[in-house]
Amino acid sequence: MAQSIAFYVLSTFILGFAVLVVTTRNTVHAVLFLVLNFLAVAALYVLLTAQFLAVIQVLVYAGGIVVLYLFVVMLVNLKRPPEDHMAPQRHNWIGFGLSALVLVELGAIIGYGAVAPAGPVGAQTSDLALNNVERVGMLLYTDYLIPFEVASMLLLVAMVGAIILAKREL
Amino acid sequence: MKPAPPSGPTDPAPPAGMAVPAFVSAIEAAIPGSVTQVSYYVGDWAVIVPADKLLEVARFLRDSRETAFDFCSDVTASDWPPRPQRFDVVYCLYSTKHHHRIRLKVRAADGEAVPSVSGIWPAANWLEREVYDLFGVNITGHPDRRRILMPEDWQGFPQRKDYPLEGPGELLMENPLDWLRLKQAREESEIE
Amino acid sequence: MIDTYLIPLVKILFVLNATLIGVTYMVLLERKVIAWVQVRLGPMRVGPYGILQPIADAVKLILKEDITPTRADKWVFTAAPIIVMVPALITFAVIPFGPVVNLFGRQVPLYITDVNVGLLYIVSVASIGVYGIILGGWASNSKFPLLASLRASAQLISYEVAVTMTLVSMIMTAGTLSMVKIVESQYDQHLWFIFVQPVAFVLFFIGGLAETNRAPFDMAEAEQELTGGFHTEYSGMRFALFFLAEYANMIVVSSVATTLFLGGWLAPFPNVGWLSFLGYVPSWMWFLLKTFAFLYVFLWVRATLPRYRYDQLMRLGWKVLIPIAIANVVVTGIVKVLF
Amino acid sequence: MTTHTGQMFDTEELVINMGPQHPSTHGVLRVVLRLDGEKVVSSDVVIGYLHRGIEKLSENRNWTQIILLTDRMDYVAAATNNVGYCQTVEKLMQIEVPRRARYIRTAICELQRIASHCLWLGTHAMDIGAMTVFLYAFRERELILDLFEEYCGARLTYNSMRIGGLPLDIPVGWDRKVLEFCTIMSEKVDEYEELLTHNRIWLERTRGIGVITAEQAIAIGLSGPPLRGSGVPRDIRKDEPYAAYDEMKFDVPVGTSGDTYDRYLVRLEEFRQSIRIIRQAIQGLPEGPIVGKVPRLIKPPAGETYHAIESPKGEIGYFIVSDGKSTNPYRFRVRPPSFCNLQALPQLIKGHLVADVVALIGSIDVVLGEVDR
Amino acid sequence: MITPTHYMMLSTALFAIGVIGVITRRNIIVIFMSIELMLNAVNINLIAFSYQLQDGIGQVFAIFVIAVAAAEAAVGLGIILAFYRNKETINIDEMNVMRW
Repeated sequence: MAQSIAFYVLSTFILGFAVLVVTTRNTVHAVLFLVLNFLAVAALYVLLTAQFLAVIQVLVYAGGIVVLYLFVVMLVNLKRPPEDHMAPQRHNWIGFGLSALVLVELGAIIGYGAVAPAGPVGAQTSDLALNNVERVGMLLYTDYLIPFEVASMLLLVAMVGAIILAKREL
Repeated sequence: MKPAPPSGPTDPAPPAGMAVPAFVSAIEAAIPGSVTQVSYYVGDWAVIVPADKLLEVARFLRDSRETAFDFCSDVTASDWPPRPQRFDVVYCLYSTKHHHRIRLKVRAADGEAVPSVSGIWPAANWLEREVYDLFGVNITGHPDRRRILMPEDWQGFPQRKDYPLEGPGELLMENPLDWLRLKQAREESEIE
Repeated sequence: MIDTYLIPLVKILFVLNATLIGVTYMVLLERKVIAWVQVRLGPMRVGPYGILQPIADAVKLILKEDITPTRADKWVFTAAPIIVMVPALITFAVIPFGPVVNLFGRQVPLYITDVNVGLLYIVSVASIGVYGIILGGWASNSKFPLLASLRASAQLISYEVAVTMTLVSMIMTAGTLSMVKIVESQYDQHLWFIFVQPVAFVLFFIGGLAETNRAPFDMAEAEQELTGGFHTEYSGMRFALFFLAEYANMIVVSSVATTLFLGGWLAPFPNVGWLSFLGYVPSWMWFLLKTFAFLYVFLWVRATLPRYRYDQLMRLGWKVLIPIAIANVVVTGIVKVLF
Repeated sequence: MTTHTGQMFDTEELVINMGPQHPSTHGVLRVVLRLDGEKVVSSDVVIGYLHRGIEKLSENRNWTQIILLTDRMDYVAAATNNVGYCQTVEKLMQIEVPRRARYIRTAICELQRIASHCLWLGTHAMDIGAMTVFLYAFRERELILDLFEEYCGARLTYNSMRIGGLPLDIPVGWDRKVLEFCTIMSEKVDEYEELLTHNRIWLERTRGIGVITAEQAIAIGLSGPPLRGSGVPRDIRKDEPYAAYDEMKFDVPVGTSGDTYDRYLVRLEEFRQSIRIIRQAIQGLPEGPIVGKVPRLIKPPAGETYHAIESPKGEIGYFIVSDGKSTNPYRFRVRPPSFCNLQALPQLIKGHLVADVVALIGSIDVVLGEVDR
Repeated sequence: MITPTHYMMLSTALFAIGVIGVITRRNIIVIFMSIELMLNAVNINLIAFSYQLQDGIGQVFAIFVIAVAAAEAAVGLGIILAFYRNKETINIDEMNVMRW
């Protein structure tokens, strides 16, 4: 019961803030809504007993990546908002078409869920919930060591790339 | 009764038998016709120089070994209204090498060009701005001739002797029509 | 019912109030300590020895006109101080003030909660506080606050890396992320971790000074340079929130340092037989004493040192602290593997 | 593809207006900074917010009344201004000042120098963030103000000189108190040095900041400690001795590199030299009158002169023209040291960061009352 | 009772909002943020299934997604900044330098 309430409240927040991110004209406000959205998602992760992921979501996403966005928004001091530009070649109907497609998919999910309901969810006191950090860490450093190293290389490359892009002269 | 305003400064000549120091005599020797008058009073040597020779004399005073006036202490002016060349622009110079001082003096009429010495002594930059600001001496060739102490849009030059201190003169400054007339006159007199 | 809802609620209320009162008295303490350093008396008028000064300050700040600049972004301008204050307060949820004690015949832990990602939780919540500062400076629509908020955010982001790196070495030493277990691990090792990880302690202290925007790293609010920095345009209660958040952050950093390095609620050299007489001092008392000592150092540093310049601070962070922190992690790992 | 030379991209410059209301512009100085990031690209110094027309006012006061106007220029070193003015008029009138008066003037000038440097040290350290030094320095300045209060009854604007000598002899026991103060002060100078001189942060904040070479310093007209910090041993007390400085033994401290740190060191050494001079002046205080032969009506003969003395900020010069007829000076001009030193500010701060701007304003030690007059 | 279907619906809806944002907005920063929304939708799915199956692999993948998002943000924003310095705009329609 409590879980259901939490889920619906959080889902409302997530979707609501996501809509605001996409629709707000003021970019700084959009960034703020994105932060709130991520915080709500983090709360959803806690609900799914993925505490480590929740904390990482806040630390990396909300505290790191979005700060970058905010920086860029503040550095990019626009004289006229980009939405004022005329762009005859834009086809907004593609967007609506695609979202219609997504709606169809949504219907399919609902239909499938109704036909074949998912099985019972694992207990909250399971090992994955209690020793979340250890379990995830174990997987990360044993079975997924190579992807992990590749990801770290990716981050390194991104860091070098970002520095080179942003620096004025080398 | 107020005494009548004097018509000019007393620039007493050095007393007879007083040896003129080398840094004064060298000017006339190096640049003939550059010294109108040499004066000595209570221990200060002063030299009156025509405005067109000012830069030449200044450069000589700075560069010559025996004068070496590398430090421009002060640039100021005094106003003697009845005189046709009403302004005395005074340059107080000092030598950090020989520790001697000299005053250069240039006479200028209202609007008459006085070349800027800020190219020779950068220290003169603000000092000349102040002379322009408060006296309205037409300093030419200055890199940045703006008002310095008074507001940018100030009318008139407060250190002049005929600048009104109180009474109707100040009201005159407040009357918009007079203000416009003054502004017009100032723009016309702006000779660069 | 009592165990699940009432006791946590009471604890939350207690910690929240204690924190807020502590924060206001922190301001008084700072004024007093700095005054003593500078051979003067500090606030003396309100109450005996000025002890009612925080109340007078609070009343004054609440009653003051709350000005919002016309060109400011009103929503963000209002939200910024709240964004700064809330993370500072919710961090206290995982800080252990003492072990499980017997209170009125009931086993009550002296902490609000113990989560298995406690330390990471603190770091991540602290990283949210940056928003308040950036947005506060941006929303004021004024040049000095904007410069200050850019300074502050660059500073916070770079020092977060160093601090997190030192925390990694602490996690390796303790073998857990839970704040309670970290203290218990120090109990088992008979040693505060400051003796195990002195380098990490120094790094954490410097990083903590920088993260809380305290002297000598207070260039984000340097009134001599930027006329007060990011809260230049703030007044009244909103200014008070910024102000209190800074002190709350100081308390957070001090408590975290106490927990990690100074053994939390433990007496010096815990679990050593002949030192057991130290156990007569209640555990929370030890915790408060150590936190207070740490806070005192904060104030002392502020009274003593001049301010760093912004670029020097960044250089210190990126070129000195982060390499040392990483080296510390590597050395800790090697030692862990070998012994 | 276009080739970019130098900077790849251009960003907008930020123009910020530091002052006239800013905590560390020491009054009403306004500096308009054009910044690239936090680096100063160019700057414009705007002054005049405290312009009271002291030069013009003086032309309508009699010679004695002007003394108290000079107090209002450099209000942290009022006695030095008084001395400079009185000496200029004495030079114009050829008045001999008695030896005792000259000794007391020397002592007062040096006390004033310590007071002014205390204020400078406090505010300069405060600008760089060392707030404790500020209160320490003000504590010692307070002692000097007490001494001045005992001497002339005022704490800030002393009006403590008269043309031809002094208005008052020193009070009984004052000389002993001054010597006691010297003992206290020499300890306190060591205390300041302990707090700052070898402090790493202080060194990083001041070394290599605002370097000005000896040639540039002379050309831009710096005087006083900023000039000596660049290594030019120019001190009017030594070069053109006035009052009793020719009878005093003291050294002129000079710097080597001409940066903020050297200017700081020069001033700290001047504390010690000033204490030395005060000790000599008070211990060797001769007996005798304190006023020379001054006519009842002060009316110098027609003529003009320029006379400069070494104020704590630099060369304070008075150019006075008397027409010999009225009881007012015809023209009264002050060469304010702060004004001329401030002129170097744009040159000093170019290429430095905003944080250095306040350090540099502090290091040239301006008093806006004097800059604007 | 909340089943994975609920989470999938939430994630689909979030993804759809992200897609709409990418397609309709011209401000490239908002477009980037919409992409972040889409990545989050994916993560929600991963975590939901990880919870359902009581298997940590979903969380491991989510961590990789976050790492990729961080890399993407760093490089992408660097590009935006460089572009803005050259062109003084962040309008996606004007970003056509490579299109002749």
